[in-house]
Amino acid sequence: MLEQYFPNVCQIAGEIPTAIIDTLKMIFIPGVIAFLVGLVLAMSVVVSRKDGIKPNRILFNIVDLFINLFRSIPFVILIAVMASPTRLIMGTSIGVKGAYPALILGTIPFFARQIESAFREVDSGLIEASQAMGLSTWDIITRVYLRESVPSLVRAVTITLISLVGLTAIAGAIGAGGLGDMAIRYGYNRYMDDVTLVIVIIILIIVSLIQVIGDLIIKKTTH
Amino acid sequence: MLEQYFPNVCQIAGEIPTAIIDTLKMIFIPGVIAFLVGLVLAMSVVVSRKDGIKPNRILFNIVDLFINLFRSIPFVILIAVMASPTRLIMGTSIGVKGAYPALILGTIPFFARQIESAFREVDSGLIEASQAMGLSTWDIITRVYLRESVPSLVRAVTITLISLVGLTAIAGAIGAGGLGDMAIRYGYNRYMDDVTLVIVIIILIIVSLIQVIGDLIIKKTTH
Amino acid sequence: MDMIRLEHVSKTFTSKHGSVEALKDVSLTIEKGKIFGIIGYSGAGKSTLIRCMNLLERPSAGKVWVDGEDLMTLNAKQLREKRRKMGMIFQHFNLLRQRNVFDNVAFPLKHEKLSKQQVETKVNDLLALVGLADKKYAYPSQLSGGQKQRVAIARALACDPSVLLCDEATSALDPQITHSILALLKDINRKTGITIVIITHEMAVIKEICDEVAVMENGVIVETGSIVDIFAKPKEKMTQDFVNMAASVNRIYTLIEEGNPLTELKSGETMAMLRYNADNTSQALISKISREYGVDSNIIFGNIEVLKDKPIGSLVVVFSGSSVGITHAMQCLHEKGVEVEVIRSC
Amino acid sequence: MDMIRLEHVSKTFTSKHGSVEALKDVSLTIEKGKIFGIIGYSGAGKSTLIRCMNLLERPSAGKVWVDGEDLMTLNAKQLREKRRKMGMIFQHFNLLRQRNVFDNVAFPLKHEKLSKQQVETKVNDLLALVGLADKKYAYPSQLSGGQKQRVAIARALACDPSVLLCDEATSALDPQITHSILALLKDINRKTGITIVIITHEMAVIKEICDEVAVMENGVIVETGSIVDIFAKPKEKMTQDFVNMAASVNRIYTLIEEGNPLTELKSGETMAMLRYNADNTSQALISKISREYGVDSNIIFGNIEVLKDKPIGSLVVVFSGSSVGITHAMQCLHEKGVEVEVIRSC
Amino acid sequence: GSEEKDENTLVVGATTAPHAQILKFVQDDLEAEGIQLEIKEFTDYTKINAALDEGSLDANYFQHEVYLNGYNEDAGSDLVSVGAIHYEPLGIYAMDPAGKTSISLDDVNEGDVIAVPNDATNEARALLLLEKYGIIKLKEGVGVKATKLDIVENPKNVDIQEIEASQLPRQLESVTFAVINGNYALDADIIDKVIVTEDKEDEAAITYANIVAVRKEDKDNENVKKLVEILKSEKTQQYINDTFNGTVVPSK
Ligand SMILES: Nc1ncnc2c1ncn2[C@@H]1O[C@H](COP(=O)(O)OP(=O)(O)OP(=O)(O)O)[C@@H](O)[C@H]1O
Ligand SMILES: Nc1ncnc2c1ncn2[C@@H]1O[C@H](COP(=O)(O)OP(=O)(O)OP(=O)(O)O)[C@@H](O)[C@H]1O
Ligand SMILES: [Mg+2]
Ligand SMILES: [Mg+2]
Repeated sequence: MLEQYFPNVCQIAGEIPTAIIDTLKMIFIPGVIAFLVGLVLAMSVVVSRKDGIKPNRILFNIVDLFINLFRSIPFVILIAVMASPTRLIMGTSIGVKGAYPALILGTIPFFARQIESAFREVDSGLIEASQAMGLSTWDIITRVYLRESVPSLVRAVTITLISLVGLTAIAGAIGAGGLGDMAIRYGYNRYMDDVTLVIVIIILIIVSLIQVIGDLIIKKTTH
Repeated sequence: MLEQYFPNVCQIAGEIPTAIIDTLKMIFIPGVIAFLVGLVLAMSVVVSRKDGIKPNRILFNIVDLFINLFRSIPFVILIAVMASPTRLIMGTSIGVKGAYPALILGTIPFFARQIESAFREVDSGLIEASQAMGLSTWDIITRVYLRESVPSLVRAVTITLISLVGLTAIAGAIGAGGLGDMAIRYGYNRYMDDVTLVIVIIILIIVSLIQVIGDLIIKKTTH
Repeated sequence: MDMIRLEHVSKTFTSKHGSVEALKDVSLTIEKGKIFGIIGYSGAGKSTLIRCMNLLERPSAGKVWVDGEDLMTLNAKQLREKRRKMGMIFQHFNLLRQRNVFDNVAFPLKHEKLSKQQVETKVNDLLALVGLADKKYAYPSQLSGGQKQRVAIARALACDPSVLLCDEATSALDPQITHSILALLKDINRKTGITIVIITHEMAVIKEICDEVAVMENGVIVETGSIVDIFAKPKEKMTQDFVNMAASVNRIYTLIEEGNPLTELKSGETMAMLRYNADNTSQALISKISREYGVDSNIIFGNIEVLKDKPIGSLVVVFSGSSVGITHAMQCLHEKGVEVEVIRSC
Repeated sequence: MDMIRLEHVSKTFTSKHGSVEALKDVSLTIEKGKIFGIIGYSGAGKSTLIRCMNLLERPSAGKVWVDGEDLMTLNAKQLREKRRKMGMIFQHFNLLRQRNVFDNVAFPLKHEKLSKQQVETKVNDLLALVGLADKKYAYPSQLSGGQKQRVAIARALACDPSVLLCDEATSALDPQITHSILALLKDINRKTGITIVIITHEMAVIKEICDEVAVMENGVIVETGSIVDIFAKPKEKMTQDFVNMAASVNRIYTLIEEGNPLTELKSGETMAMLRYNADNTSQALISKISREYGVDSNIIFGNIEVLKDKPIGSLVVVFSGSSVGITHAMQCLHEKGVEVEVIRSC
Repeated sequence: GSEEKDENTLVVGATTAPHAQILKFVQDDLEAEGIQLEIKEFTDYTKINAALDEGSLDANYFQHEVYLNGYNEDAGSDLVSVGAIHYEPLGIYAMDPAGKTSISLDDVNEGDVIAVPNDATNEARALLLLEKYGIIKLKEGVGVKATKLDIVENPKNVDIQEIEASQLPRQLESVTFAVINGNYALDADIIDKVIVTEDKEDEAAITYANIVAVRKEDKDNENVKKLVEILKSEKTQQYINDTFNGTVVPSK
């Protein structure tokens, strides 16, 4: 029956496990790095903005511009532009390894904006109280902004990781493999609709898992 | 001088105005539609969730699944899958017109999640007060959730419109034109780096404009 | 007629660290047109109790009757209509941040089918009542705590409710505003027969406005009664503590402890606390013992207030005179129904 | 020595609908070790004033000296260190929502270089002090309003500050907790010489704990003085109103208006308000006029409290006796320094 | 559909290089014949046939017959070729070709990475080219449907990496060899890095010749005929040879 309804899937089934692993690698490794960098950027923006705890027009404008700049470059172009630096850093500019830098750079600005939103949700009274307690900027960042926004941060991570799934598909252009690439190569380029279906279902499962885990953590960390 | 540093730009300069208009069309028309649909979806999720004002497990799960489903499909695949329905609705599946349905469908889930986040920022005490005043679910949605989250909604719109810029580049695959597509066709495929540069700058200006206008509205609407 | 009746209401909150029984089998009746106070220590369950009255908190068990209807049996629409006639003022204001003062007050008027002009007039009147006419276009973030609370009060009154639930409505207000708001509530109560439930920890508020009081402790109503009963003859230990604390006569003990010169007695003097309650007919007792037993009474601490139409309260006096005279004087006071407690004598 | 000195401090808020002058050229000196109260109507600028004391609000003009240092000239680091020694309690708690009670109180202790054990002990002690030992692991969302405020108080005390700024720290508390917290503050004040600034609208708080009081109105300090001065001899109309309102003796006028039976006089009776202030030596005046002029004094309203070491307050009494006797009695009282105001006579 | 358009307007879909470029070259000549040529450029050729089939285009010029047949089969459409214009030889490129003009198993080291296009036809073509030079061996008779999975022999264990055709020139540095479409190589200016290309006389040149395709009913459309005629003219052929430097070659 499987062969009847999913003829092509059977043919390429062997590639699926690797594709899943590649996809997960491309979601989580760039995800973690982009999160850290995004965190730093978001912090800089929140802290240095006009009503922030340490207003700094120059820093704010630079970081804000950087975020917008990289957010506005289409990802395909980013991959191309990144080819040489990627080769320098990673030793290769193709495959999963070659996709990391572009994925990271493509995710950072989005992550930064999401995290910024999360930080803005922190009650301003709390920041004020912390200032009254004589906390340093660094302390306010780590002990108030970061700690208090944990549930929102988790939400930001969930949303961003899911967006990364979409980017990994584009990274298929440089042989990064992964599920999205398989869907494009087989399902789309070769009209194997059954492959598209199966792969979309697998992606959906991954996305739902990320969402469910995220929601669980949010629930656990919201008080 | 212009010819010296931007030889290719001069050659294709005539296409730029159309590309800008196409890009703007592809940002704002799908943006508005996706916003409206996203609003409805986000509402359904917020209202029907377990701690919402009208818990409804079934509705919540369906909408939540729908959002995740469409969020997890890589946009390139979405374009392909949407070809036949697009032809049915729009009369064509190529060009700017043909790109709308996929752009809309690709943006809705993202928008919905962003709007959902905005709604969650509304103080629960306020919702409670509204319930105590005997407001109907509909009233709470329109007069409290919507009104109170205006600044956050504007932020959600800004973020989403900027993400749409990235999608329009991919929509170039179906001849939708626009700036991203030009950057790929000339700058990237034909190695005209000056074109890439100029187009990225134009995109950056558009993105920054969206951001600045968004921030301005946020400032105006935050009390 | 009963306006609000709670029958065996319980409410348990469950969290990771065990559960909290915020209300334990509480029954309560509040008559129409009454101003009903709820007092009790922090965490006693007062807020939870008042929130059960409009089902903002659904009781874990028990029934809630309002104006003859069992709220738990109402459908959503009926409950909404019911709630529209039950104003509520929250401990934390809960104002709409994106609307200005005027719009906040006008907010619940949408379903009242008023013309724009009527809404305008009504809101302006309410703002004048709470003394905020000049802050009409300010946004909540630009208001002081007390100003926010006054907006909340105006909003709660906007729909001419038949029940008003106030959760520490005046906590953030200064005495003058508190007084004028209480006067306002009392006035509305008298004119419209509105039933008012007030949570407060300010005894002054209770004394000034309430007809009846319930005293809560640990999720249980330990005592209910008219304010005269509660203040003059508190039965439960907790109520006594509460009343004394509020009356601040207990401060005498602190003063003694602190060695305040005022509490130092000369030889032959006796310091005593005299408690007047509603049953003593108002009499010039101090004048009487002065003449009859030659005893001088120096009032060093006093708190006598009029509850309903009786002066109630306590005086701390230092008696001086012959030791026999003092004994007889105290005897006499006791016979007249004044509770006499000797604090110290020298 | 001065602990806090404000010199010509002004603060203007500008918004779309014009600007608000929240403070207008305010100068103020608070001595070390004093407990200083600030009272005034809602919106008077009290919160703004106290927020200027640790530069949470930077004055538009003027200087702020704390412990001999001009805060406006300090750099960020110095200001932080200064603030660490200035506890603050907010009107709206401002607790960390994602931390439990224990961690909230331990929060400011990070820079104190204490061992984990010491932090544990310190926080437990503080929680015991504010009566929240059993809520150690609860999160703010699980606490009642009063409980939250107590956590905020414990947190403000954690760093052993030399100045404590309290913005309506006890507004959300019941009298017992209020009393115990005030006793605690007073105790700490006595032991450590901490300077405390308290904003409140509860006169009872001022009376119980403050040494000096500033009265604010419309961004201006209209009167400052020791509490005895303020309560016994209020100079400004506004202060008088405030004090009277708080003392609730003014209620007699309301009662009269309402026609309370208690205010009905028999023929020959006179109702008068007697105001005791600090200058009257404590005397058994009522006993005296009883014996000397045969005048009976029935106390129907009374509010006498000990401020510092003087009984201060008012009594509303109904005199009965011969008309000559009453006149003489009032004369006598007046001579003894008691202000006598005839309310009505029959 | 085309019916509402001007009789004399011909809407032709094409990928940018070289098709759109060639079309632009003939635009004036067509105009002289009274035909308005409207060129719709696509970056991604996977949508162009669909666009033609649904009537958004009158003709397209971007593909070879194999691809067209594959599309007709998969999509159930009925598009036909009205003439082969040129072919673009695939070539094996290396960063340092060292003047090589041929490649054999000897030039390949154990585990070398060879990049091939990741779309169906180009990948098959690339694999066939590699097979021709003995680097791999494919399953008997898979022909133009070959995929990586059809490799039956891989003596040097080369690592075949599938990469988007347009990305290949940029990634050449990261691989040992890459099989690249001539037009992309031309754009990237790496013609000098070529080792071998598909042979002019090769069957591939015929099989993979780029054609003008139309809907079956337009097969005898006069305008279409004129277009093909001009595309195949001496003048155009000369232009192609002059412009594309051997990466685009006019068909016979
Ligand atoms: N959502 C909740 N989850 C868990 N416990 C709660 C919740 N709400 C209230 N409680 C607990 O229920 C008890 C009663 O709370 P409630 O707010 O009714 O007290 P209260 O009498 O209003 O006190 P206060 O005078 O301080 O406002 C408290 O011990 C509180 O910790
Ligand atoms: N951020 C602000 N923007 C504009 N106006 C403000 C702001 N903060 C305070 N005000 C205004 O300044 C005045 C003083 O406010 P403040 O909060 O100091 O009053 P307060 O004496 O503390 O009153 P309350 O007893 O009600 O807390 C008020 O009229 C208020 O509306
Ligand atoms: Mg409460
Ligand atoms: Mg204030």
